[in-house]
Amino acid sequence: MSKTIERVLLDEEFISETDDSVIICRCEEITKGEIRKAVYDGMRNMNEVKRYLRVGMGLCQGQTCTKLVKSIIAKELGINPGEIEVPIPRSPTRPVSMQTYANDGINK
Amino acid sequence: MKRYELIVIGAGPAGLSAAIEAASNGMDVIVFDENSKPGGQLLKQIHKFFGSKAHKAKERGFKIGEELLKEARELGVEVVLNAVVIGIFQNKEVNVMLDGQIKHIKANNIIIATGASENVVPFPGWTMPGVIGAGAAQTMMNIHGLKPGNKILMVGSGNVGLVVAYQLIQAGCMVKAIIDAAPRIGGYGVHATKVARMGVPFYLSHTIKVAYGSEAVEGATIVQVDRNWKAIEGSEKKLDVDTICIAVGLSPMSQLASMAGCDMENNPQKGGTVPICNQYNETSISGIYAAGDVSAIEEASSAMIEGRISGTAVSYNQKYIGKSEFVNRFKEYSESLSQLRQGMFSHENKGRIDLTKTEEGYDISQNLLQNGYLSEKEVIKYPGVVSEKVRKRGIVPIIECTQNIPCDPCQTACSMGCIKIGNTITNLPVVDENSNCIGCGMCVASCSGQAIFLVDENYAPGFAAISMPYELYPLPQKGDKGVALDRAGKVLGEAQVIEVKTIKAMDGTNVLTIKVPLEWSMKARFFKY
Amino acid sequence: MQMMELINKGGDRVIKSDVIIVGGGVISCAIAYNLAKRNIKVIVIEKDHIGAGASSRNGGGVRQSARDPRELPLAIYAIKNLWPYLSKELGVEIEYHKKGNFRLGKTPEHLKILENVVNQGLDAGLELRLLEKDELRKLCPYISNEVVNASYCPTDGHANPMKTTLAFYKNALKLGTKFITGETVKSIILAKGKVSGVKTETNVYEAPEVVLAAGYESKAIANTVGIDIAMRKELIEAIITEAQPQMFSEMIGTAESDFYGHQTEHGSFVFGGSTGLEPFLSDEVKTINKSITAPYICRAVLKYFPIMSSMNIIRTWSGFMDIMADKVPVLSKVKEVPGLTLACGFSGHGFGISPAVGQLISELIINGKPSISLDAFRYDRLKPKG
Amino acid sequence: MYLENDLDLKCKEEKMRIYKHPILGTFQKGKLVKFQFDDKILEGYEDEPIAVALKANGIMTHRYTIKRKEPRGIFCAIGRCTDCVMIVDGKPNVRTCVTLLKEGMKIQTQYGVTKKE
Repeated sequence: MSKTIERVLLDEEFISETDDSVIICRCEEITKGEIRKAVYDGMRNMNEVKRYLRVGMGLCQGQTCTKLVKSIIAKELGINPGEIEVPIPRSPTRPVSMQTYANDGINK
Repeated sequence: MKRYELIVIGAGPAGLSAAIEAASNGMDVIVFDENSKPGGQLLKQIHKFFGSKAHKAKERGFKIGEELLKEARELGVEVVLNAVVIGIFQNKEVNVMLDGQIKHIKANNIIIATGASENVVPFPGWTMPGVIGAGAAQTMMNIHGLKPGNKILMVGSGNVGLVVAYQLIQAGCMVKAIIDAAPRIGGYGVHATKVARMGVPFYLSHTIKVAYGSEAVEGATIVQVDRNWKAIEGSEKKLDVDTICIAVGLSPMSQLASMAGCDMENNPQKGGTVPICNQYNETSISGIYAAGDVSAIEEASSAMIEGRISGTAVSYNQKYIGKSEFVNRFKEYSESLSQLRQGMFSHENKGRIDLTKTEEGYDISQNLLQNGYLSEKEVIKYPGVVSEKVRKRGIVPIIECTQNIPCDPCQTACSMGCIKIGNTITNLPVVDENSNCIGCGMCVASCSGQAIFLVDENYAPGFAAISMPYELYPLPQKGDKGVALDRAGKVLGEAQVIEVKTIKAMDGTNVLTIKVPLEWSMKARFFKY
Repeated sequence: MQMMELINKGGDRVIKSDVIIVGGGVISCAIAYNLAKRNIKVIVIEKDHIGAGASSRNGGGVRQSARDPRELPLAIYAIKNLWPYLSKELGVEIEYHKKGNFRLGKTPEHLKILENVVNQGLDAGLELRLLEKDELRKLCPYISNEVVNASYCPTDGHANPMKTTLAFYKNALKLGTKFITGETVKSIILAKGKVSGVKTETNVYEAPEVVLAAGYESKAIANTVGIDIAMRKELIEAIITEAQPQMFSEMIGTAESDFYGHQTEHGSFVFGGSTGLEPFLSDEVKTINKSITAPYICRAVLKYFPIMSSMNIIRTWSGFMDIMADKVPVLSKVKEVPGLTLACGFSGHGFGISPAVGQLISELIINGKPSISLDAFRYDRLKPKG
Repeated sequence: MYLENDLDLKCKEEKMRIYKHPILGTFQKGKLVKFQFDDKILEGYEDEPIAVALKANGIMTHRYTIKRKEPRGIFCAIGRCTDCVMIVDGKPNVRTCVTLLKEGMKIQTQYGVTKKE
């Protein structure tokens, strides 16, 4: 269960950082700046940032970037990365073609 | 639906060990692995392991993998390769993608041993071809016989970074530098000294600023960072590299445990999100276990024991072994595991930078932590290095092992009893000043850290003979002339090969003896043409 | 910088507002946004995170065809007046595409179903027609040769439900709405027979108006003031493919209702469906995906789109729908409990009307006069048989 | 485990292959086969990963990304990161680091999610 938080808007302006253009999610080509901006827009955990930007929703399903995204969100929020809720992984763990899925022999 | 008594997911060190343990107790076990070859990361580990004999110390990882596979198959374990477990569902149903089909298979018990995945570090240019994970480098060179690149920058000085840097050199690549944002080397000192004496420079408190190139990496700029990890302007260095290898730690690959519904925790000490397990590696779901890196990032040696523990526990829970047998085995495995979990690289000491003394009270070499090698002044203080008086008598082992790491093969390697460690395998080895070294070189070859040398200051008037471990190709021949290098990889001057020992028991660690001027007896530690 | 405040540390606290909305999905966020636009002080209380339920787990359909006639005015209104302008208004690209909806049929039995759909739609004043094989193939060349008919509603479409939810949330937040997440509402508090707020495990929130828009969970909360809602929950599951080149933009359904889906702006296809067994299988709550569903959906899709056989599935999701006994939501003030409003029971087709519901419920709360009558959605409409 | 194989002379001249390893000796490989890469005919060993055969031929770029049109190649080499995907025998998004080379395979650089327009 997630921690109880009261969400309020930031007073501060969004300030760009020099490395904002570095790609974080390699599959969907989402940058550090976009993730920071999403947090600024109100996204407060991995699920929300993911659904807002598509980070971790590409071909590799976040296997490469999840830890990075978590630490960027945590840094923006000034909290420990361990406190950031992560999405529950879902099957399939690797890409599976539709014909392979269809061929599961369970209805035979 | 097909049902097994035990499904093990992952045929790496933990998975195979778990399968062996359970099968040896009479369980019907099937192991699924997504790779085309079994052994997991063991397959890529071509270096000798640490630990004691029970931990298969001084054996090379890939050979351990082969042995485990053989043992498992002999016990009737079915090891299925190219089998991707795509999900774990209700009622312990495992779905496996195999031969273009999804197979629904049930298990009474599941051991998840899926290992870890590599962490990454982003920097401008990190998506370019030529930037790879350290594991990718190992896969290419040690499995497929392909050099990952020619001129390499290694990012990360933990054990993976150090070991892979060494393996890259063995594969014929040039390692241009090892950098780490931390102010000290993260891995074992002995792994660092191996590459330092071959001339690889360390840049600590350095990070990569940019990798440049048009289609692929053509170079990199590194920069020094201050205590707050901010780049120090003007400290940039350009490196001529074609490959950047990232070795910045591992994360448990715990997706299947989470998918199965196991209670999870985020534990930085364990490397990330892991299933919460009891002492028998059982998760919050009865009958689902997690062993090896998937439950906490450690070494392959500990993964094997964790596999054993979960295999014993499942055998006991399913009534294949009785209570007393279980209690005894659990005790044996726990003790073995706790041996590996001691010393300055243990879980509790992870990330500590305030350690200044060994458990015996010796100063920990700061030079080693910062540059990757021991200074001549420091090295003589350790118990593996005999006094000048003793050295003058003739050939003697010089053990430059200066950190408390869990390893003891050297004490049994010496048939003359010259080397002592005792029962606490993290103790520093002590060379007995009264023992008679016969110069057999077995200790040199047995040291997984390649930290043992034989020094003979009486070799010839004005000359010393130095024997050292050598694992490069081509192997120098007796009579060859080249140069001696010091611990920092700096050329001292001319040296000649006077003997090359390469017997089966040395298992690929050849012992090369070179003749050098007497004054280099405590300086010369490597040879090249 | 610290951008959020952890609450419930110091025990009981009373937090006041004009309106409390329970639930943090697309309906709640749309209502909150509409209320906040009129300077009403709103608190949204969500037990998980924003869009954690069906708002992030639905097919994204913005559809009029095959909708219950009672819901149709809301759908038509939203498609005409709200959806086309939403991206601009909210400042987030919500990927709304009005490219039509196909319902595919292969057999004479299917044709009968499709004719029925078309006739009903025409009666309701929708632009809807039956396509023959050739015309269908012109519009969508990827469909199997075995498909012989389709109903076609050119004004249907789809949008990105995750982005829509978060866009409403972002704007409501910007307009001063307070969002409390990770907080589970346990009961409604009454004072002198009227709603005075809600109680969570550790806190009390006070407001004269409470809206329950928490999907299936709304029922248990309504039960605390003696109101039952004739609703059950049902699992749905969907599969997502890897990104593909843009192939077609229409929503796809079938006469047999064996699957539905569309291609997203990103290029991936989203297909939903169920084997019919899901509601009767394991009640395990932590791992709700069923192993039989994704293979089933793939089989269903490949029967109509054999061209997709080598496309990879990279993700599946599942979630619960809140199904009303008559499959139409409750959008209603509760007369017996002054101050309580219900906006739940969307029965698997709430997303398409969510912008309209947001506007109408806000009007209902403000002056009791929604621009479109909500009489058909009264909480007490369901009567026993006989 | 590692057996000496009849190596094609041309391949011996390649710079990236390791023909003699101090610990592993020589690597067991399948037969040398031809395959098509874009408009070139290249050689590699049967049943080694496609990515390995390409790299041995000096090919680094496997695809160009959809948004920034940037080159990508091998990253994890074990089938997880999906960065090395290419069009193999007409099928896009094939992970070349875990897909084994077969004689006559047609391998194409991937542009976005498809082949070059």
